[in-house]
Amino acid sequence: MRRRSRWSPFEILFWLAALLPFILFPTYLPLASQIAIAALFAISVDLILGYAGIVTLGHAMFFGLGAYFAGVISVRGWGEPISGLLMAGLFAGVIGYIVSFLITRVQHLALIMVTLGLGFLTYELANALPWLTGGTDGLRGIRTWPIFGQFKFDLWGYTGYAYALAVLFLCFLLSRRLVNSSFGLALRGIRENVKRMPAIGADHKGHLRLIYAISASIAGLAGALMAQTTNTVALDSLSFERSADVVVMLILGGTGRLYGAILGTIIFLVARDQLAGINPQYWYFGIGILLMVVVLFMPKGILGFLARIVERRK
Amino acid sequence: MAEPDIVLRAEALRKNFGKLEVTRDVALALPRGARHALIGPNGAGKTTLINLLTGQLKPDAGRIELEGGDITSLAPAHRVRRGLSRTFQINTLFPDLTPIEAVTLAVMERERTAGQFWKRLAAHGDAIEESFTILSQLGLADVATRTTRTLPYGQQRLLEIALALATRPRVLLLDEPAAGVPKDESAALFSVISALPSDISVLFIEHDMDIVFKFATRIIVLVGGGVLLEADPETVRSDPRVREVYLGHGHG
Amino acid sequence: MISQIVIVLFDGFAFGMLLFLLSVGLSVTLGMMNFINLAHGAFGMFGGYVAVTVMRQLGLPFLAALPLAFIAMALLSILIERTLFRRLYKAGELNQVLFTIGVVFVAAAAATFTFGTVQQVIILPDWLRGSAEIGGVRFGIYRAFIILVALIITALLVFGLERTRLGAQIRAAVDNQRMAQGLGLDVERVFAITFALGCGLAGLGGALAVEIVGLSPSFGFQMLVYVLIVVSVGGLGSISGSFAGAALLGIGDVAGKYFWPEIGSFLIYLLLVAILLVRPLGLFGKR
Amino acid sequence: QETLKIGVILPYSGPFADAANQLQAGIDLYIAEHGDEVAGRKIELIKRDTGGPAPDVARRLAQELVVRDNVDILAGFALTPEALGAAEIATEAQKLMVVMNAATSVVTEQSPYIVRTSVTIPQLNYAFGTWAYEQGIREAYTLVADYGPGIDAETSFAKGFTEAGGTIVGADRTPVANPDFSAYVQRVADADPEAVYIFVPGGAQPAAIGKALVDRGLAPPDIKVLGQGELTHPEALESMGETARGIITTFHYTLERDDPLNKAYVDGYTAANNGREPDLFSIGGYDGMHLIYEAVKATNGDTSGDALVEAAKGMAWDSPRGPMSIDPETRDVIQTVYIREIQEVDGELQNVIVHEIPNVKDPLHGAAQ
Amino acid sequence: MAEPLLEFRDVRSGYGEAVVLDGISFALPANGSLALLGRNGVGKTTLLLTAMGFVSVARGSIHWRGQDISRLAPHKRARLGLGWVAQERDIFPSLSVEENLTVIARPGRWNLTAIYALFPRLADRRANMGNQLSGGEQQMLAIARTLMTNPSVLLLDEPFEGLAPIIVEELTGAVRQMAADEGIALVLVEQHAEVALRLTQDAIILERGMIAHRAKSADLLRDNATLERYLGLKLGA
Ligand SMILES: Nc1ncnc2c1ncn2[C@@H]1O[C@H](COP(=O)(O)OP(=O)(O)OP(=O)(O)O)[C@@H](O)[C@H]1O
Ligand SMILES: Nc1ncnc2c1ncn2[C@@H]1O[C@H](COP(=O)(O)OP(=O)(O)OP(=O)(O)O)[C@@H](O)[C@H]1O
Ligand SMILES: [Mg+2]
Ligand SMILES: [Mg+2]
Repeated sequence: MRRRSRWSPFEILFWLAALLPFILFPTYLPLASQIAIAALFAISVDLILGYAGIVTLGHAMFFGLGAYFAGVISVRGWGEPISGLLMAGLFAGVIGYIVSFLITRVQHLALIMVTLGLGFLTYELANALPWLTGGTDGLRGIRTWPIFGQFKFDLWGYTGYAYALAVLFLCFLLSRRLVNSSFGLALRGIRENVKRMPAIGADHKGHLRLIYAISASIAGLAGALMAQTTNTVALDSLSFERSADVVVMLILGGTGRLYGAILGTIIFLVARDQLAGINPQYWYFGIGILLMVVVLFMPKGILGFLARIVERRK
Repeated sequence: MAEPDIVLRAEALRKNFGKLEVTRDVALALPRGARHALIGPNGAGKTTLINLLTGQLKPDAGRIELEGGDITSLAPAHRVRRGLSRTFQINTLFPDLTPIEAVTLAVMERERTAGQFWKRLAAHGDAIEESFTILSQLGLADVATRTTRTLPYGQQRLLEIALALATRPRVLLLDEPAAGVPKDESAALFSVISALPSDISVLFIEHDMDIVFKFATRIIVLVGGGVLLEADPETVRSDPRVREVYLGHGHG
Repeated sequence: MISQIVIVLFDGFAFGMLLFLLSVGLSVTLGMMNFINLAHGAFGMFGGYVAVTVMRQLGLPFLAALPLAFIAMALLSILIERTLFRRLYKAGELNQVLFTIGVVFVAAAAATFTFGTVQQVIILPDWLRGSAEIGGVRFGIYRAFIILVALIITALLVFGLERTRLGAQIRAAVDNQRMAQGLGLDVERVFAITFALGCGLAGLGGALAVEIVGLSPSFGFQMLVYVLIVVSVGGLGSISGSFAGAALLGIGDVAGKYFWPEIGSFLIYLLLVAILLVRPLGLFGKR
Repeated sequence: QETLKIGVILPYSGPFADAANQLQAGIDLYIAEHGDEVAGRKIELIKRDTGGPAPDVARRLAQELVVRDNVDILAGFALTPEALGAAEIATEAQKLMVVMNAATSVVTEQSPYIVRTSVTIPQLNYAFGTWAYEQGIREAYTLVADYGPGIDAETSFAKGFTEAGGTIVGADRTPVANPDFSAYVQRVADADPEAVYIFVPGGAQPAAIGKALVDRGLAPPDIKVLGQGELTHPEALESMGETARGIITTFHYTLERDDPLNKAYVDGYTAANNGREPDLFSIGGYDGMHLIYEAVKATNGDTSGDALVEAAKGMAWDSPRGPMSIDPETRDVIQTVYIREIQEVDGELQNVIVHEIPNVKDPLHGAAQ
Repeated sequence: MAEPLLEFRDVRSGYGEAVVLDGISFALPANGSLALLGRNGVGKTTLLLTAMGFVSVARGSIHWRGQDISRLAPHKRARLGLGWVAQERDIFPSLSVEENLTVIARPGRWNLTAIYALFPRLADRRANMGNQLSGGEQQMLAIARTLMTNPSVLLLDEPFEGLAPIIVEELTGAVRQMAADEGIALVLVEQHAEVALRLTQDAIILERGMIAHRAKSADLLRDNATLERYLGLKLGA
């Protein structure tokens, strides 16, 4: 039990490598920050899907709520990024907590479909309130102030990536601690056998509500990051496609491992960027093949596959 | 007659599945420190009765009391916290957790520390200690860090009991704890059960009469959803009705 | 007022039946086989393309194109099931999700490559066009046709799957493949047949839907959500559930839009969430 | 000699792939016809896919095109949110940004470097509303898709119509992804208006709503059916068949418009695209390229954003769609609005121009200030 | 001599690399009956799984009425007449009791009427879903379901687990009668050696995947020393 929480050399290497884009590929910084944001979103889904077994097809709901919250306060005159970010995360978390009362009532397909339905309802709600959200055209006039009043968001994306990476790292630390805590163990218990939980006196619904709210909050942070680093928010931030994509990235990397969420995001978005660069029209053919190959040959996701190789070497 | 110290009491419990009356007007009183057996034909409603007592099922009528308090409409988890624990007829474990993890989880749920997401698991040293003690007590210390799904069946049955013990029960309901365990091992398992602290009351279901007669101090016979007889082993063994519907002619 | 209610009910039922036809195949593969086939819409899409192509290129009549769409997709699915999908039955649901989404991507690319991105059009025979007036109410003829087809399919399936041994055998094979084999059931064959049936129905549904919802390479994605809604509301493993669920959703949606057009776009999702919160297993669900 | 790099940002995949393809085909046709060299510089297109309405992706792509690929010009932009997302980059990088489709009024206001060569929805519908009143229509019901463009269409048509003196007797909005119109059409039938105005996105919906109307007996001549041009695009016409007869639409481009320039364009386009005919997206891309070519010629190869925008302001030319120009103040397109009616010509139903309103500006730009 | 019904010839089998059974040979005549005894984990279940084809034969061969079936798919073996009752019962939860019985039934002496006469409890519960049965009822259903395929040989893996003593009594009676009346052959895996030996003619004791002892059941029943050595049991205690 102790083993799990120690930092391995791989992890340290990984986070150092995350700094490389600053020096080696500065022209890829915008992509890198988009990946960091998506990875944060994927981590939020991993917390509920990978660790608590809540499959969701509607998590963009919280991503979008966070994004709109940060965007709207900026449009209304408060463009300070860090406080905006925190408020957006809090907002998404509160909504997440409220929604969790519905979520914990259902399981399996019904659960997936309720998350999907709530996601669509939120999307339609945003569409129905153009005075607040800008409707289909998206929110106009977001201006994010420099971070600490010092660092302007620049065209190259230095500030954007640094900001996104810092938030990702902090949330990762929090999530890592969470999954290695007693609460993380309780979540694994729920995933392994919900039916047994009440019989050991566990308030598993309470656990589920808590993790759902935390996850929603992190998703909201990711959304707010997107709003702040790109100054754009539109309905797509709430869309079913975004909900589905994040699940795809997560499974691709491997669920139930935080690095799986990050790795899956990197592979998916880089593959997509490269394939689309080669052929903007048919890139998803390549993505489709990638997904199929991963399932056939790496049933535990790419990270699970790598972990097995490392284990064999030992 | 002086009323013994009753820990768990059920009155006029009733449960129907559609037209089928699975539990009819069952009354039950389990004294402190009891080692009672619950026997009866297949489908008599034994598992159902345990499900009612522990809250997995809601009774259609009747009342359940634990240590004098009404728990009839309490959720299962709350009953467990009040000291009413059970094991399952078919293993209901956490296949990918290790025994030490599973038992620690149960301990922390009891201590209400399982929700502390900011604290490292390793920092809950007391809970880990305690669960290791429980596992040792059941002879599971050696396999404490193996994945549950790879354990032999008999040890999984023991883990069922370990999980129940981790909740610090005052009443323990065991549903065929030795099912699927080879004969020589099942006797060992029951020795462990009967050696539990004397303030824990135990009610177990079992079809192996050698074991029942050896370990039970009192036997409740359930037939067709109702209590046919509650008596000491000798009386039950020689009761013609029990022979007729349950024992057959093999056990004389 | 009466005539308005009649027509709203009729239109809603017809819309529901369209949803039913699109999703009934999935309630076979997902509901009965427990196989999460998100590529269901992709089979529907190719079914649509088959119908469009045989009518355009070969000049076959609509009524001949429908069974051809069914057969073509059934055959295609047997090929795919034998080579790919069969490896996934035990792979866990998330892997099924990922794999079949991969299939959707590949299918969409293949369709774009072969047929282009343009909207495809089906030219219905004259006798299916327009509307007929009965008692002062005008009923769309194609809508009536959809209802008819849906009723026939439901009858065939309920009779063929829920009332016969085949249906029980499918469920047995899904519940416990090893035990079913041990009793003498040719599980592979049962699965192949079921899969072919599900995908054939997807193809048929796709072909029938072109006239109303159109057809382009993104059909597979667009239909997925509706199809999942119907299956979950109906309840897994129940054809009659899907039928009832689809009818309820269709009527609810159309009636809702008619009486409260302001919340038109929320309706189907509100219904979905409300029904599932009250009946998590769906209307007729057993599992 | 340096190449002239144009970064094209479009949703090449996803639900709007067809629009992107048609727009791209327009671009390609122009280059094919006019050579890939202008003012001594070789044209290089760098295409980037957004995959759907995805403003953050569009913005990132624009950013990358600027910093990594060093493009001189940003172009494409089929969808309004994507154009809005990238606008800031055009401003910061000081690059000309040619919007070849996105049709919300505000787009050009987002950056002084944006020029639009397509159309705006108010441009088409405000004038249309006025015209409808002039035709003697006094009462209309509006039925539009419930999203930005639909709402723009509803407001501007209603504005033109009511300002002229007409009355809107009912207004419904249909969900954007709406497979079934029966409920809404029944509401229109209940109201029994003189005319119904319809705006739905292209694709499958025009035919669906057209047929739903006819099923309820809501067809010309009993009721006037008005709409924006997408309603009667070629595939929709084919699917609706006879039932389309008499539908009146407003548009900036008409395939069948009898004009030598247009004829050459249509022939060239169909030849290059397997018989597929050009549509509104194609013409936006085609004219967008025209603007780029002419601007670069005018600046003699200077590709700084300021120089190109200056050159674009006030530019006027004859397009296959008809005469058009760029408003020097708003950098938006000024063009002829055509009112067309579905009529039978040589045994085939097609859009026949019944009225032309020349030099129409977007009516909202003034209002916003 | 007539062809044996089921014959193992020097069979080796196991899971992946792990060899669980080795050098297993026996022949079961057309109306013979065989008790398979041995401690936990010696490979009794594996032997039945090998007979059914769920565990593949690494060496040696399996014959059915003289025909080599070592490579035959499990469902084909079942159709030849092997009737297997799994240790874990494996009821189909989403089928009703009656569907469980009829889903893969084959015609013969055992039909619903006969089954319901043998297990009246199942008749009462016929409309219940498989997972709504009590543990013992599931065990009855598992046996009944296999009988419905009218097999020529029954392979029973600890069939009496979780059954009330009186049911065990009835069931053993029924099994004995089947053997006598219909000549159904029997392979019985059982923890309770006494019960098993009383029901069968021949017995095999497995140890570490090999056959450690063969005897007539009646003789073994009296051979306390052997039983105690291999099974750790004292009968009649
Ligand atoms: N969910 C249910 N729906 C309908 N009937 C049920 C349900 N659960 C149990 N039953 C029926 O109730 C009766 C009692 O079942 P229960 O499991 O309590 O029996 P039991 O006494 O534990 O038997 P066993 O000794 O075989 O385990 C059985 O006949 C069973 O079929
Ligand atoms: N799926 C499997 N993979 C690997 N090893 C297995 C598997 N199943 C069983 N084994 C191993 O094979 C050996 C024989 O197991 P088997 O189940 O045949 O024993 P058994 O005699 O039936 O025991 P029991 O009396 O407990 O039922 C055991 O050591 C077991 O660990
Ligand atoms: Mg029981
Ligand atoms: Mg065994």
